Amino acid sequence: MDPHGDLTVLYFAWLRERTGAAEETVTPPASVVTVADLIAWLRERGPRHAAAFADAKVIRCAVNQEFAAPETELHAGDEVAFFPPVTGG
Amino acid sequence: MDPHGDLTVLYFAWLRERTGAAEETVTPPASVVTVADLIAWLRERGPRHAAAFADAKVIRCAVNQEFAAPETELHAGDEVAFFPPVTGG
Amino acid sequence: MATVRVQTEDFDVGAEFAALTAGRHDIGGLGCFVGTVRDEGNRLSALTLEQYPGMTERALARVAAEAERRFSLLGCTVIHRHGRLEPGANIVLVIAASGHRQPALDATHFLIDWLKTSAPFWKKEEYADGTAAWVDARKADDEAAARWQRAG
Amino acid sequence: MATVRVQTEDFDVGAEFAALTAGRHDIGGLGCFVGTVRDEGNRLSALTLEQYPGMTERALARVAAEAERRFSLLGCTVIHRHGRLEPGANIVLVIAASGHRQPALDATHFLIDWLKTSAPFWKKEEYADGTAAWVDARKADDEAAARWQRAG
Repeated sequence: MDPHGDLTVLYFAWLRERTGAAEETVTPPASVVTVADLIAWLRERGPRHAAAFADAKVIRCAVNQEFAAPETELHAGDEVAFFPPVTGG
Repeated sequence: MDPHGDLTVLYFAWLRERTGAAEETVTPPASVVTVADLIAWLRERGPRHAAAFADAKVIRCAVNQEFAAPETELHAGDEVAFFPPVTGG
Repeated sequence: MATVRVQTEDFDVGAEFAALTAGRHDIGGLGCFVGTVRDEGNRLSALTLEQYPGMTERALARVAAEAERRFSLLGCTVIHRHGRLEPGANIVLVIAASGHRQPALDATHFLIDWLKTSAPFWKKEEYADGTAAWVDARKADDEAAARWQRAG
Repeated sequence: MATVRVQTEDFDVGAEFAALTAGRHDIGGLGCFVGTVRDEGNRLSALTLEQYPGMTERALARVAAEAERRFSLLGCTVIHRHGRLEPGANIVLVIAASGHRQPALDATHFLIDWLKTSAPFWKKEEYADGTAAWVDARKADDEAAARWQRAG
């Protein structure tokens, strides 16, 4: 990713409660290319983020409001959202 | 059937239109035992009844407001209804 | 205990939902079907539904009770109009209430299939050209209802 | 063109039926589902639904359009509430209008299965004893939605 690019990261449900943030703007290093890379990097931000992302299997992601996979590539300016499996209806 | 027993006969939809009657009270002979017997006897009442019962396959029957079969036995005082296949909903 | 009515007057879908759910906290899902008088290309001027007074309401009450038992419903409403109805008018309303969505949807399907094939009503169509004809029972409706007999 | 809304306010089932059918004579059947907050044995004090502003409404609009296309609907309404809801409150409304009953019922089933499994909402339950917990996604719901992918 562009080493000077910002990402807007959103958290919903218990990910919001565990990280303590509904939204944050982050500037990851160029080595962060995919959603999986971003998760690995966010885990290092502190114990709350580490706890929030402890079980990656139960975390879903959307990039620019579309459901995304761990392999989805990120670009500067993207809105990246993390949340548990949905429970609507 | 009791040779002095009356039956109330009801007609619905095009059976009502063809017979020209919504309801009639009839006193069939003792030889009329079942619904099928009654249909055969009613056919002889005149050309309108003959026309109404011309195609017995498309005629349904209820006895005392329960769906009935050609073999269903009749008793004095029964309410016997004839109608085409239903089209509700 | 199901609510069943055969009437000439229109029904109010919102009021029937409200009546079925009032004060209840055990319902999780309500399935519903509303049948209306459909006109294709201004062909139809009206539909007249004839009922069998007495038998029709009894038959509806019996199948509503069967649906409540079979799908463990928490409540059920079946209202069927008769008389002369113009295009766009409501004909029939089914609501089935359950703790979860699947029984509510299944019961709704079961009830409307039954109404189409077994409820004592007869439909006569009046056309824009002044003619009229009784509607034939549809084989497809019989087959849809037969599915429930096999499944039962 | 489907009507889709994500809102905190309650919805009026009767008004939504009226809006969908107003002036139309081509509709023969309307399928409907209403989901409500269910409480078993006074255990629950409230349910809070969190949405993803923007994404949620877009996702709902997309699936409503897909249902309209897939089932050749004549119209479709999807309303989903968010925020804090007490037992008995309405959560979600689906209405699907068609010329005939089968597509209307199928589309209703399709839409509520999708909403249960794929709509960006998260439910938190508050209990009478003062505790609270996020609701886990249910495997049964995923399987119900998967049926539509196989059928597609």
